[in-house]
Amino acid sequence: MGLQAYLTLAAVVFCIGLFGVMTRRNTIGILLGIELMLNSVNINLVAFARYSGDVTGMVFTLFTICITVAEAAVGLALVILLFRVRRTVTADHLDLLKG
Amino acid sequence: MMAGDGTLALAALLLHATAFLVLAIAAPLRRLGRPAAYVSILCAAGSLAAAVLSWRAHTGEAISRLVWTWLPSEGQTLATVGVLADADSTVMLTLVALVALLVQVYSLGYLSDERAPSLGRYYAYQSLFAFSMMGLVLAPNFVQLFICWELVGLCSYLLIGFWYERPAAARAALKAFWITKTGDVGLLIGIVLIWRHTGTFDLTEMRVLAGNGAIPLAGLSVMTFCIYLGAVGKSAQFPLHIWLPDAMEGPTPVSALIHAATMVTAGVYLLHRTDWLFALTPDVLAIVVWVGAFTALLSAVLACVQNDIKRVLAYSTISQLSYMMAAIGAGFSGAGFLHLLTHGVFKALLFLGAGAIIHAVHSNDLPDMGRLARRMPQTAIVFTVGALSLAGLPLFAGFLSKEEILGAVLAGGFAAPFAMLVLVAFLTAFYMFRVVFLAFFAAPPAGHAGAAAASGAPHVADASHHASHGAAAHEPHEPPSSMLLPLWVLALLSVATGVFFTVVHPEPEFESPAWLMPVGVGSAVAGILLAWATYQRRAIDAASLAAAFGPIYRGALARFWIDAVFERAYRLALLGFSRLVGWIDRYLVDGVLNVLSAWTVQAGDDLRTMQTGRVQDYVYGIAVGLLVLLLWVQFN
Amino acid sequence: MTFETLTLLVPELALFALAVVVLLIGAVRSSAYVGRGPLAEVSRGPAGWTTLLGLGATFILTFTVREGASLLDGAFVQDSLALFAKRLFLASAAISLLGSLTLRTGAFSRRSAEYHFALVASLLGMSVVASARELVLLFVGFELMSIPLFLMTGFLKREAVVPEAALKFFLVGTASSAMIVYGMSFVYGVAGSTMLSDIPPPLRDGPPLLMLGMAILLAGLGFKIAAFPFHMWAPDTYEAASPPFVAWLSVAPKAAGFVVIIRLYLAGVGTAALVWTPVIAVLAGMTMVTGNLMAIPQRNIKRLLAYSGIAHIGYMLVGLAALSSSGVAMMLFYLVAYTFGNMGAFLVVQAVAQSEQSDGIDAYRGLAQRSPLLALAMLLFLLSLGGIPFVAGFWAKLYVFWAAVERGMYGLVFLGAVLTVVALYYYLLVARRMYIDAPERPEPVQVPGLLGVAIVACVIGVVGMGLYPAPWVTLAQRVASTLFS
Amino acid sequence: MDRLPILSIMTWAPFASALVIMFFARRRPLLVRWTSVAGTGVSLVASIWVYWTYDRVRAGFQFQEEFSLVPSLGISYLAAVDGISALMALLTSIIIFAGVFASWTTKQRSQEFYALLLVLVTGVYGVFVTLDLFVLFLFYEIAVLPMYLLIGIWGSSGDVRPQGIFGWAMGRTGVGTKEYAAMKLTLYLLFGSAFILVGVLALFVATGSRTFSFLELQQMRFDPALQSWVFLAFYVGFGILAGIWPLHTWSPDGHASAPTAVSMLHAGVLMKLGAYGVVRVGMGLLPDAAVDWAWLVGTIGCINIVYGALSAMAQTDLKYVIAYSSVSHMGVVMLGAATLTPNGLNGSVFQMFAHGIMTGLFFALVGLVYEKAHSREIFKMSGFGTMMPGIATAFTIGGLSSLGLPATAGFVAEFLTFLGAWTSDYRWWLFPAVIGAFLTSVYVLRVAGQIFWGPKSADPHFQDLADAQGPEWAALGILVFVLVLFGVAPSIAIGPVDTATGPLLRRLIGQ
Repeated sequence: MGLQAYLTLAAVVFCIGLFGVMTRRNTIGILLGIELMLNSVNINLVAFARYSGDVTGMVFTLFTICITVAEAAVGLALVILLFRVRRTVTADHLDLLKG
Repeated sequence: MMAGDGTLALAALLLHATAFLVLAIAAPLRRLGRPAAYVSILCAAGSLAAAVLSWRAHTGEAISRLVWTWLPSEGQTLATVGVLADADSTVMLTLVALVALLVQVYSLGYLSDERAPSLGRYYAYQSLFAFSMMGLVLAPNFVQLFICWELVGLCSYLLIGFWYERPAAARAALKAFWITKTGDVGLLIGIVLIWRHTGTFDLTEMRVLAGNGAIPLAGLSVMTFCIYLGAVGKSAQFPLHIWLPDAMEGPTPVSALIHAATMVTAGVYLLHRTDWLFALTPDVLAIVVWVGAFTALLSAVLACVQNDIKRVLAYSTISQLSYMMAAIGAGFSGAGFLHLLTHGVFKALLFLGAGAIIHAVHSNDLPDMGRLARRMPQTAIVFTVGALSLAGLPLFAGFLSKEEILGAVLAGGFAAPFAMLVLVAFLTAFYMFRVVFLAFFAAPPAGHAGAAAASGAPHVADASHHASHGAAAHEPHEPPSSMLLPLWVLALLSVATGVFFTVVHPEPEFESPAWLMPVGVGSAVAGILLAWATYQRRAIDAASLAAAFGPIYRGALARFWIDAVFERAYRLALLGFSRLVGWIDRYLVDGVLNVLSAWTVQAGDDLRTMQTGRVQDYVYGIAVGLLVLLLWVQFN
Repeated sequence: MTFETLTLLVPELALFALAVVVLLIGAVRSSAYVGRGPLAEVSRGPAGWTTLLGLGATFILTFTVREGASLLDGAFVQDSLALFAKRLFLASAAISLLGSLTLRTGAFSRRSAEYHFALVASLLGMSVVASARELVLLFVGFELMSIPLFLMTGFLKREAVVPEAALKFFLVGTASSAMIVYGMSFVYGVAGSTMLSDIPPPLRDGPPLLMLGMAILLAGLGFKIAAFPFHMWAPDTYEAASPPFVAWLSVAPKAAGFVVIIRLYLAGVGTAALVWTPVIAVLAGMTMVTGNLMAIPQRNIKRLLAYSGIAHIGYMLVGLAALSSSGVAMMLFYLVAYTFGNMGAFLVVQAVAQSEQSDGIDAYRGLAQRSPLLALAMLLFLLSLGGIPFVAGFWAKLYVFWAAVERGMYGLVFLGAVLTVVALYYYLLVARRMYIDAPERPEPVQVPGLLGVAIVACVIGVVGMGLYPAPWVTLAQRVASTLFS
Repeated sequence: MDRLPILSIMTWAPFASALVIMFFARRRPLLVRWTSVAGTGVSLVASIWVYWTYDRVRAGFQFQEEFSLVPSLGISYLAAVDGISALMALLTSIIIFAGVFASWTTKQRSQEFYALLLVLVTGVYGVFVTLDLFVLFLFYEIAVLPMYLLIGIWGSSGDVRPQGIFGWAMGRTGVGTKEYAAMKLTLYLLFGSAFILVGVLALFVATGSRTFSFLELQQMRFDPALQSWVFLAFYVGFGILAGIWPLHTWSPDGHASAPTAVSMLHAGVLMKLGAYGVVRVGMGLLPDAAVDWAWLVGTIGCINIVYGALSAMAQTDLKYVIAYSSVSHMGVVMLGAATLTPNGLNGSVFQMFAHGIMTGLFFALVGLVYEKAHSREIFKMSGFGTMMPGIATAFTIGGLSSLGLPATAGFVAEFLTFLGAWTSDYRWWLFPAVIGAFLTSVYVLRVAGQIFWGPKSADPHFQDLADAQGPEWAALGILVFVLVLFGVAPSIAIGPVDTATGPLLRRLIGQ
């Protein structure tokens, strides 16, 4: 029962994240959604590790957290860059490139 | 001992081929004109000599056959070429060689004003024609026969359209080719069918098979009918006779050679050559008789209303060819063949005589002529000889052969066709002597000064051609000796043949009743008398005579609308249908292709709208992809 | 860590060292040396030249590695596939560098160290990915590969579209990274281990959770290789970034993605792999169709090449869908052929863009009369991409189809073959501009020397493979056979 | 190899001269032309030599050359000719040799033109002499692709307007322009090659991925189901190039837009390549399917004959008439092959040759007329015969051959096909075939009559037009000579062809 619950929680968080990515109009909001998705992974990994008694999952989680941070940094940098050039951070305005 | 008749016949054939090749390849020589003509005439003379020798060398029923493989198949021989010299082919060969030579000589004078390159071209065509015609005559099998059959058709096309700058000539050439080609479709099918039926193309082998009764009769009628179709086209039988009058757009010597003496008789010759085959299918032969008799009558009627001297002769040719056909259909092809030979001589004479008149008056139209006998007595004499021969009076060439045909048709048991043919005999004499009287003896009608140099619209072939040089000296005169000589030769031959046959009456293949000859001669004489009364004495008014036959007269003036029907069929059915197919191809078949490609391009354009440029839609895409993948995992 | 371990890691270590050096050059070279002549050329881009030399050295060093060795209990292998992929990464990076070294546009000369550092870092990530047989390593490698790519895309930041492209690439890329790692978490959970070698045993029963994880992973990997419907980032990114970079971007990360797909779904899995055949086949078909169709209406050559590149991924997936040794081999061959053809095309785009200031197809009008050799090179690349005999692409397509026919996938092969015709349509439209249309200006297009060298290298590759494919085929077959033995 | 690799010399000589032209003849137009003459001349001599010395008694494949290309896949360069391919190679040589002369006056970018043309012809030779299916496919593509540039650069646009219910689509695709024609032709033919590729791969895999060699494949008897669909793939694939209905529409547009030498080569030789493919690869390797599908091949052939002829009759553009006549004549080729009889097959192969020569002649003439009068509108031209008697004569001879007049090559071909049709299982095929020949006589002579015969046109554009000159005579002379020679003495061609069709048929129906 236990693992199932964690997995479900993770799935819900993942879906919320994905939903956020798809619906937030602000790029920062989208970034937050992605963070949620990544965090759901952490829940999964830790839960699996806990129930199988294997530490690898925990280690994996640490790596994921680090990388998430790096990604957030790059993401925010790009958002700032975008704001400087285009004076907007609204995702819908990013449609110069299409077709 | 001299060479065999086959070799001689081959020599006759190849001499013309040589002349053609020399003229075709040696373009500078051809462009010189007269020298080219001399080469051709020289070869023609040699050819005549060889042909005569071959004819004389031939004895009895012997058959001399020389063949070479032409088409191999599966390592065997499929078709051969060569010569088949027998009694009929050698005598026909002689006729062809003779008329060809005479016409070539005659043309020297007749076409003396032609530009040199053009003259060279003319003689090249003439040589090619003579070669092809001889090849046809000597053909040992159906393949060579068909080859030469088509080649003479080609020469006919080329020579009718010789003055191709004139629209009428160009049109007539096409018409002739297409109409005869229609018949040739039948002939070709017939040949293919009979090959499959008997396993051979070879006439000799096939004849042996036929003699042994080894040819199955089932379906044979279709085959012989198809072969007969070829003859219908070539020998101008109804309804494919319409090309021959138009073919008169060619130079008159051409008409004499191709459209009177030789090529048009190829159909008759073909049926005569294969009479043993047709004998197996009496139903087809009956068709031959009926069509022949009908065509003879039809064209004789048409001949009566023509004003163009060459057209009169053209319709008379059709009529005479139909005579021969009728005899063959009646089962006595010998009679038809005999008429073919005599007709060849006197019809060539008539055409060449007509050419002399046209040469003199620069018009083809009878009203432009009149009292020409005074100015050109020699022409008048020979032309009258020809007319008498055609009318079939005793002591002239056509007499015996015509009697034989009438007898043959009667003996074959075809009473109605016989009656029609007798009527034709009457009409023949009438229209021929209408020409003779109008041209040579009667006074020209008011308003026509005798010669047509001043006539407003010279619309007919030779006339307009000669008008260019005739304007200065419009006084009619005797033609030069190069033209007179052939005329006299032919006239003498006509008489000689006539006398010969009157004296040495050959044994007919059938019994004719005693009243036959009087009826035949009588109808001819009646015709002559009627013509004399109408056109010379003017005792009977021509207009009221025409009025007496109201509908027929009007129909004849419109050629019984047959040409119009063909014209419509060509324009509306063929061209119209082709335009429909062309439209379908362009806008439907190709249209579908264009639609497919346009759709492809459109699909690309439509798919582009998927690429909105909004990043969240891209994530959407990924999400949907993911969802589909998950569903697949779920349900797999 | 023994010395032997280090020798196995030589390429990665070299790349790491190179990255450090380049970073140092960037830090030191704050006062720009301004001058003329060849010295100035070198001094203006010491980072670039250093990187180029370093890549060359690394490429040579890859041959010192003992093939087939493994480290860390098999978590990191230097098998022939890994080495093959690494050489491909390095060679394509070098060709791309040749093209970008001559770029004069602002940022490239001022901040070249940053650019080249990012490039080397990404290469390092790819190298790790190519060798990783462990999930954590794989994920870290992926991120090391991807994050610099986002930065490099946004490198020419002053143009309005560049940050947009970079951000799009980033957002979609990160989202799919999240998917990858989410999928990995399930795989780990079911297999109980992060080692790839531990996946096949449970796979035989096909537990739903594992299949779920693998499917999510596949979606993430689909993004890396830009397969439909995960491809949408590609055209936008390609359009905005500089052509030499795009040339590399269109090749190397995708190769890395394919390596991972092969390792995860095929190698050592046995017949259980066949489960994925329909998925990959459908993916291949859809990718070919959309890529080719969407390329048709493009008026920008970079977008056109982007969509055509997507289509090519579809063709490679056809080879993969065969899920056989020969299929993999043919896909690898295709990858090499595609590398030469696609990179060459982008380098020509670079040359024309530099001269004409335009990426439009119309800029190619009359190129054959202005610069016949450049036009010929472009024609060869396009024909190779189109799959015409005597240039590499033909064999590539043929082999891929052959592999698929062996599996009896006639439908897919037929679809691919027909779509080749569609592809030729838009390639020929470019050829038409170059050869049929009249030039607007008579003067030839200026091609910088190094760029010319790069183009010639690609021409040699395309024509060489086209005329004599046998060694490449042998190589690809050898690489593939080691996976399936 | 102890003797000269004559087939390779024949195949690669044009390619070598193309290289010479590309690298050494920049801005030297005369050198370009004479190099082309030399290259194609070598091929011509080689093909005549091959044809002449071909051992008819021994028959089979001769002059064999072989070396391995990709051993792991069983691909090798395997060149050899039998009676059929020797004749086809001869045809190619004649057409290209004449074509070089016919396009002598090309002014714009002649260096590239000749180079591409020669590359193209190498592909054609390659297809005819190679016996390795894979290499055959390679050459096939080479023979198709240069066409795009050749038509696109040197072609001329037609006068077709988008109309009809599919007008919108035609407007989108750009109907009527040379670029459209070039693209249509190239893509259509490559579309066909996609079918061929799939078929070839299927056969290859069926051998256990061992060999592409025709000789080895011939020894195998494939599974009937496989045969059936592979034959269809080959029929469609090669058939597109042979112009089978309804996949023929690339031909009129393409041929009408192409420059003279390209039309000559394409209609004269490349379409034969399609028919050759059906006969050699389709019927040669898949005997059971060939028998099963004969009804389809023959029936479509009949449609081609009549439909092509009627379409040709409806055209007003001279080049379109000739192009549609090709569609019609290729129907005879396909019909002959479908009869599965010795005569039909001989006729089919002979028609490939005859039609190649005659259509080459036609396109050469149309090119000349266009060059001098700058018009292709049939019903605007009239009476050119007086100004250009040579061209007029040659056109008439070509036309006569086209309508199957005896003493030209066209007759022999059609006659044999008719014989074959009547002895085949579907006798009624004879009638469309004969009617097609008749229709041909209508439209060909109508066109010839309109343009060349009849009164001289009063149009000021059409005065003082020159006849053919210098090198153009060479082109016309060669073609007319061959046309008549093979018509008068068909056994020159039928002899070797017969040695090849016999064994083929025995495989098909003999047992």
